[in-house]
Amino acid sequence: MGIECRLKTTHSNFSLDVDLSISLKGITAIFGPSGSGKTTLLRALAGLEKNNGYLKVGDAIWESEKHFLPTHLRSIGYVFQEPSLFQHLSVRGNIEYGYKRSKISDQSVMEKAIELLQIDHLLNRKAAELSGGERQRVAIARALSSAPKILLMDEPLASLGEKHKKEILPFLELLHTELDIPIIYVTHSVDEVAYLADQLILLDGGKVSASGEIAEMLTRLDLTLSHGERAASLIQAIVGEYDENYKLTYIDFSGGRFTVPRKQLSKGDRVRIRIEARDVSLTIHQQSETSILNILPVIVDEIADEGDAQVLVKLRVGNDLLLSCITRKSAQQLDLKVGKKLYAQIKSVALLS
Amino acid sequence: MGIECRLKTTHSNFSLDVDLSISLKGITAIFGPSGSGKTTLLRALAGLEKNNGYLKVGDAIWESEKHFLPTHLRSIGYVFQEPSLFQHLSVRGNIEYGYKRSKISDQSVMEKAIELLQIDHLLNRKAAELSGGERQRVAIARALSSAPKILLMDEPLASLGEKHKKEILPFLELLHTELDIPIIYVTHSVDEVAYLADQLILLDGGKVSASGEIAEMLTRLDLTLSHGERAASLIQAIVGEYDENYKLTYIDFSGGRFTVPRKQLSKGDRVRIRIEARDVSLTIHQQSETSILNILPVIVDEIADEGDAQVLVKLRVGNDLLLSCITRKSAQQLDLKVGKKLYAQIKSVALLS
Amino acid sequence: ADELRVAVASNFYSTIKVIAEHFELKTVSSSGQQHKVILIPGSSGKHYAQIINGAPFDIFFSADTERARLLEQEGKVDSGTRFTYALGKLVLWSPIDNYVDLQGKVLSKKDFRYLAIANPKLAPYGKSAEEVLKSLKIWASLKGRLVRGENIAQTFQFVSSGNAKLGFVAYSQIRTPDHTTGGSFWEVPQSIYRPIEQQAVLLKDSALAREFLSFVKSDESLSIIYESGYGLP
Amino acid sequence: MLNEFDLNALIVTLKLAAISTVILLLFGTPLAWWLSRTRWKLKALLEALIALPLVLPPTVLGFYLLIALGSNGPLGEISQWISGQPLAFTFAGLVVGSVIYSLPFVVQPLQNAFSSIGSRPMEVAATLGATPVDRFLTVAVPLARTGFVTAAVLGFAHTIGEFGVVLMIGGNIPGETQVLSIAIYDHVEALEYGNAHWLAGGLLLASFITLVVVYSLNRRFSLFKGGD
Amino acid sequence: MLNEFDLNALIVTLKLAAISTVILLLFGTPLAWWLSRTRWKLKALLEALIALPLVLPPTVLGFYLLIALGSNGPLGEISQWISGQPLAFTFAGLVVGSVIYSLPFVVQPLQNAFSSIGSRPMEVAATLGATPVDRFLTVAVPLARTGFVTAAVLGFAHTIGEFGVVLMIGGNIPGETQVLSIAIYDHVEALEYGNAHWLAGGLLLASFITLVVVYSLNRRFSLFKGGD
Ligand SMILES: Nc1ncnc2c1ncn2[C@@H]1O[C@H](COP(=O)(O)OP(=O)(O)OP(=O)(O)O)[C@@H](O)[C@H]1O
Ligand SMILES: Nc1ncnc2c1ncn2[C@@H]1O[C@H](COP(=O)(O)OP(=O)(O)OP(=O)(O)O)[C@@H](O)[C@H]1O
Ligand SMILES: [Mg+2]
Ligand SMILES: [Mg+2]
Repeated sequence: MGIECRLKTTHSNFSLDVDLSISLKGITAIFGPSGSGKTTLLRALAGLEKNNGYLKVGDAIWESEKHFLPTHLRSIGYVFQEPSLFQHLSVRGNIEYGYKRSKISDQSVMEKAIELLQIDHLLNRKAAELSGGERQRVAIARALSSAPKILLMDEPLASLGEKHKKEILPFLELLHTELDIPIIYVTHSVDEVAYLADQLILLDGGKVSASGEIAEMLTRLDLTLSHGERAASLIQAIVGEYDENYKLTYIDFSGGRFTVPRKQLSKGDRVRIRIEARDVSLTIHQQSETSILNILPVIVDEIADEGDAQVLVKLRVGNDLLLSCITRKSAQQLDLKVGKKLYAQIKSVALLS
Repeated sequence: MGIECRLKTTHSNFSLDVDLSISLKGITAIFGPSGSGKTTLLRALAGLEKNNGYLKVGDAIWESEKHFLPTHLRSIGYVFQEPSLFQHLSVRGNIEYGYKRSKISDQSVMEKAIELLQIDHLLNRKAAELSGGERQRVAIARALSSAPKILLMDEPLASLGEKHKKEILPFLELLHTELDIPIIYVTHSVDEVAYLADQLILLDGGKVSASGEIAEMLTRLDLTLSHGERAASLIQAIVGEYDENYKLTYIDFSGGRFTVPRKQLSKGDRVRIRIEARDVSLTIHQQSETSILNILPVIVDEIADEGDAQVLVKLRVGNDLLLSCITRKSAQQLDLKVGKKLYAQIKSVALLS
Repeated sequence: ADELRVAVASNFYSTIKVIAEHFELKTVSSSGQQHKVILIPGSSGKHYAQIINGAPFDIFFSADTERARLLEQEGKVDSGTRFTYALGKLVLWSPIDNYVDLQGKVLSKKDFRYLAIANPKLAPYGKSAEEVLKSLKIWASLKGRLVRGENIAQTFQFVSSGNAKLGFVAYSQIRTPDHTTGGSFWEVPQSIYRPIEQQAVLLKDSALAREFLSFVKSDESLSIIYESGYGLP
Repeated sequence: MLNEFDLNALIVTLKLAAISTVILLLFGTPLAWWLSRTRWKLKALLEALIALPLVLPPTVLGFYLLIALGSNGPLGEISQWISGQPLAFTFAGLVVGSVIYSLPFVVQPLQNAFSSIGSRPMEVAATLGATPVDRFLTVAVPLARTGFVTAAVLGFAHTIGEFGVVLMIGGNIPGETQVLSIAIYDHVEALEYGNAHWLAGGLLLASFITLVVVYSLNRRFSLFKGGD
Repeated sequence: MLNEFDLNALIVTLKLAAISTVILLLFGTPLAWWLSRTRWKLKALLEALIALPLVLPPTVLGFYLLIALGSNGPLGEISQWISGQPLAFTFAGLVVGSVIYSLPFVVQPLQNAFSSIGSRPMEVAATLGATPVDRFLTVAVPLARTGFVTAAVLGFAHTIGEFGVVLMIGGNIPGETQVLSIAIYDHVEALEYGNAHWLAGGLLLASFITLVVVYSLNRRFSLFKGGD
């Protein structure tokens, strides 16, 4: 089950030309610089942009030479880059617009969305009487209310603060795990990519420059994603024991065990762990008397330059990969080489879901 | 020189009621959750929102009981939360609109803005033919073109990717250092606050919940800013020597010296350093054989809970403050107490300007 | 050269146009300068309202006697100048050949959907048509088939466009100096209606105006009037 | 005072204005919508054609309609063929005339209103599963509300005041084609100024009250729009 | 063929339509702008008042204007006092009548166009240092362009086709107040159908070409707008 698409769309000075297959399991992030065609691609998938191409979603052919399934039959939810609320309807009217047109009678997703997006107190307002972030949250709820089969989201969280982001992200996660709604998600934020994405498509100048599994994409040293301040690696892991005393949870993965502050998790849950490259320091010997709890034995897999003064080290730990960004000076002092065994001190571990 | 304001503005379900003085030196960030009144405050400063109050900017009284200086006489630049380009003008027409109405004949700021915002290739486009990020960049250039005395920016970078953000932020910095244009800046991003802000105003429910110097605000354990994933401290420092061998720069501050990857800086430059709480680990003894270069002696100043399992430690280093976020377990192992002397290992240091 | 503004009932417009042309030519030859007669056609009710409100007309050729008389009563007229300049003749006309018989019996056959008349309230020709139908005692039975034109010109259009099969129009409309319109007609005998007296008044005295009025009364004009299908006073 | 004829005329007038307005909106709405969306090369021709009847004096337009509707005219033959009788001098004929004459007053405000909506709201509605007709009715129409008010007011008022066309093709048949405007006109022409003042005054007052109500309601609702 | 009177009428007509349209736009634009922005409680009354002349048959409206503007009327006396002659039966009087009668066709499309701009573009212009007049001219007016086209077309065309008011208060004086619409009408009344067809046909053709050009230009420019 997936999306097969070969799409060509042309604006006056720009043309999008992609040949992609997107898995319909989980969340696919589309990432790329401003003007690279992310919105254009999303619009093309929604049928809002005419193009000559082929688009197959699951078993259904949405576009081919002779055939063009119009937008309203595509069973999608679309969060536009600008909130685009209906000005003639109240917030409630906006949200219920899609619900009323869907064949579902179950309001629970809609109600859950309203609760989680914290817009219950706004329901009777007019669309024009909202703040920027409120508008965006209403737009997200509206897109969900029609119980779409696929959700297309164009930078839905850009105008929201950390607090709301933190509350909405798990909800989006839930949508695809519990309701099995795949999401195609445009974002500028590496954080959001790491948090949500299962697959990643990199767009540049209207072309796909790379695509693949998220963990692999994040640690590919030839892509820009693995460079820069927010470079990080992802590890799939399983929740293990819980330390009542220190309120810590142990998380097991192929290369050992992490210790993290307690989260609402039960033993056996599958979780995703994000480790930023700059949070990983390297030592030759295992150190004690440190506030760092997570120390793992690793093997150097690949080394690449990160600017003049730093190097990016890809490390193998069990079957998983870690990135570490350290200064060239340290690298020399540690005498780094591919294959060398070291200890990685991991200052901070983000448990994503 | 500063802004004195006592403003009261009421929407149907919301009222903004602030009594503030804002320094006109540097960049003041306004930070607060969605719906807290940030946009309303900015609009009130611009004269776009009628209100009963008092507003004095520098020596000029903009609003008092009897007097209301209309917006077009306020000599401000305003970047709206939505780009709001003039649809009837080209990109060039939009940008030049303000320039033509200013008394300046110097196009250099405008040209510099166009170059830095990378919109030169868009100048002849129609406003409707731009991507979301392109629109926002044009809106920023437009606000600058009138050579305003104060710049009001409402989440100007929210819709931009890392790459553009990284290029625009130093430019905004430049505006206030070189052109002496103070900026009042609404944002949701702690990163942007830390990068830019000299002063910080926290808004909540239409009221100012705290305001002050940025370094102090960030490390005040009673505010939410110092909690959460992105908690960090700021340190003012001076560029010292340069290590040609390892391409490293040394940076001196009241508590010692940092080693950072080389930047385009010359000796004696004042810089700002940001250190995230989770990048700071604590040890009892000074460790060697580690990739961490920055190890500083510190004294525990204050300890606060961070969730169940973690603690936030405020550390004194010289005259500056550091935050460290560690697990409660580590804290116990290290036997943390106020006044205790330790070593802080700083994994990563961000040089802001 | 002087100008003369003459308000004239629409139905008399094409006739007086010929008279005015003759008059202009004549004044050129007699006095050496070309005077101008400016004709202003319109309904008499409208002209009346305009004159009451100060319209700059010199002479008014009404379609009836009433408006002229009213103006005289209100002192808008040079006293003693009111006179009848033509008698309108009513005909029952249809553009269809041999449809209207010479006795008007076609009216009683009623094989038409619409009979057009001018609005009796507004146009003297309408009033006369009503009189005719009443004296033929078919007024009531024809009521459902009547369509009424605002004026006699419109009534003519109803018929000539074929929307009404026949109608009471002015003889002057189907008979102009140049030609006679086709179709068939019945010239209604003067015994069953009073011919329509059309009167004129002098509004603003001037030598030229008086000259024009006497020219209208001259034989030359009278023959034009007669040629145009009017009876002579 | 209102005599029987005037009362009849009032009823015919209201019927004519109401029916014409409904037809104008029914025809004008899809036409205006299409004009506001199409990129058809010859669109300007059609737009010009719709505005064209305006430049002719109504009586002259009526005159040509009369010819067209007449037994030899093209429309007359068609209608004769369909309904067995010509359109002239019938209420239906008046409706045809009024619709042609008032079309630009309805189409143009609607077209402008539809254009200013932009494509975004319709796109949003499509992504929410609304069919083209559904989204037209639930999004485009309410967003163009002020355009509809203008179109309906201009169309209705203009039909009430219209007179030349009606005069020409109506035949002034009481109870059928005699409308108020002609009744007032007749009073003026017949120098019955008293009656004319009465009728005109009443018409003005009634219209004024209606218009005030319409505009107030429009404004009440428009508070829902506002903002940016 | 075009005789001397017809030519005169053509000139008077174009002059009247042009002057009236200019005056209508000059008066209508600020009025429409004000109506689109004000929150005045009694706004609906004014809006109704503007639309009111529409419901009267033009000749009847003309009749009342004649009374008001004539030598005994209040406006007539004022103008008599100022210029030494009443307004009725003068070209200036025609302009007054046309302006009153065509006002709603100009004000309503403009008001709608201004309303649909919203307040944001004006706010932006203010922050960029544009004075109210400046931003009105450089932002509101260009953004309301389609409204202006509609207003001008309806106003101009309606004045050309207008006839009842002009006939009443103008007095149909050739070279002064006889306009083309009346000339055509007179030809029709005088059964001079040939002249009528010629004049009407020419008027239609010229108007059609003008309208096509206007709409094409409007469309060319409107490509600048579009999008969301
Ligand atoms: N026109 C209006 N009418 C009524 N309430 C309004 C209006 N505009 C804003 N509000 C309300 O005022 C409050 C403050 O709005 P404001 O736009 O200042 O928030 P904000 O801090 O800028 O939020 P955001 O980060 O989401 O943009 C919000 O609760 C909003 O719902
Ligand atoms: N209507 C249009 N006409 C012409 N060019 C357009 C149009 N819309 C978009 N473009 C151009 O197409 C390119 C891709 O636009 P798109 O909106 O897909 O970018 P994006 O990746 O979504 O960027 P952003 O992150 O800034 O939203 C841009 O260069 C833009 O200028
Ligand atoms: Mg985009
Ligand atoms: Mg805001």
